[in-house]
Amino acid sequence: MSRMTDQPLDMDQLLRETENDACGALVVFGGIVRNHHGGKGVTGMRYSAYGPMAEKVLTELEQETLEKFPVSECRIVHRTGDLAIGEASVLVVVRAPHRGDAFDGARYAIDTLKLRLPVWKHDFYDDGSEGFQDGVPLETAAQSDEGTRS
Amino acid sequence: MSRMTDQPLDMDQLLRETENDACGALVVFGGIVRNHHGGKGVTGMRYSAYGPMAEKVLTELEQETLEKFPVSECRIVHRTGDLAIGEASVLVVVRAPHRGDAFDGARYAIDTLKLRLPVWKHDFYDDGSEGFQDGVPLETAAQSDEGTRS
Amino acid sequence: MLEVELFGVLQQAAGDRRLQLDTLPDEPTAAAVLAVLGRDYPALAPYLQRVACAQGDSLIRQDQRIDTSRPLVLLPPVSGG
Amino acid sequence: MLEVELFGVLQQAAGDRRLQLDTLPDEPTAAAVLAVLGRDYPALAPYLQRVACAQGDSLIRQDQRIDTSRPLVLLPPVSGG
Repeated sequence: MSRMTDQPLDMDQLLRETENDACGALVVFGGIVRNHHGGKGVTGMRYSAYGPMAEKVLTELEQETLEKFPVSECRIVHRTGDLAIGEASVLVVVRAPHRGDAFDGARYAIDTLKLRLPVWKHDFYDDGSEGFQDGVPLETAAQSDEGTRS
Repeated sequence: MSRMTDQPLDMDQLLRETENDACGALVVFGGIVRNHHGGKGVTGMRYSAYGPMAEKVLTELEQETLEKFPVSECRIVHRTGDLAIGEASVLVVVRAPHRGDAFDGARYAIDTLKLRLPVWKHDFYDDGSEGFQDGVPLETAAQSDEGTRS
Repeated sequence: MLEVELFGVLQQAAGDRRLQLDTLPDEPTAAAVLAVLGRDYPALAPYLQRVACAQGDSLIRQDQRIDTSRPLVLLPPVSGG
Repeated sequence: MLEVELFGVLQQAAGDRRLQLDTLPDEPTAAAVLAVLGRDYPALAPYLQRVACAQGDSLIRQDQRIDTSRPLVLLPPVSGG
């Protein structure tokens, strides 16, 4: 599975791809389209992405998670296109010998994804209105703590 | 699915049973039989349980997680019997409106399970030896902080 | 008479899942039963310090009187998950 | 001439996914392009303060000279996950 896809995310496939006999802990995070945002009812969402950079950001974030935490496997996939309530927009799968590390790695991966991945949510509300969610400005290398990211 | 079972754990079923349109975050923890313990190679494990109390402990722990954290769904299942490397011994599924809460709830559930659930691991090693893992003494109500647990 | 159920390493130590205690103090506490067990089953003695006691689906305190009509369940340190 | 690609709320504001800038300073920086854009497309102006710039698969700093043979990509605040 490529990391950015307009197809439904397949958790079973990610679990198979990350099988590792040395790992006693598995943590999966799923971002799910929910039926409310900012006090309004949501009927669906559209995710758009800047593809070439998004794929690279996820690849680098998997690698960075493997380097920063004692985890053995990290895979991240993100959906684009029109999603219904209850569908997964993102899946993070982390495996590690020990559970604390698996939790820490998965949390780091999703928290950092939200700062770096060039993806935009467009909400459709039950009152007929719609709009892009406001988000987090991307940091360029010159502004961030580390100079190697761009 | 009853919470203690000698059948393979079914993550898809747990995900279906916990579907909740108000929840934007899903966290799954899986405990997986790994191929090493204490520096020795492991070829398989046997989990035994004190059934009547184990079922009750999991039911109460799900409820307690729902009460202590702003999470909407919490389901825990634990396997017994002979497990092969790579099989899941425990699954925790937590859903919440927000991801930090889902992570916190899942971590609390598995950390607390390890203190309270009357289950014992028996390792089979690749040198032909075997034995019960040492564990954590169960606290009775009189010894613990809260008087309501037993 | 009291039936005692053993779990985990206690089964291994005793070579059995169940024991019967025929001679007990009147209205015994859990602690009193553990004392008798440690004396009659020396192989169990090293483990009894870290054992929890249960009847039915609930833990009981060691200073609690037990219901001798039901098994006393001995739970060594747990290692689930 | 420079092609500019827009994403997210910028598409909505401009009513298009791509723009062409015909008149640019020599060897422009990303910041210089944003200044031209803000002048020529007032609807975009409110968003340019919080925009990040990219070419290909990499972010670029605003004081960096851009390659005018490739599109300049404007990325508003992100909301993935």
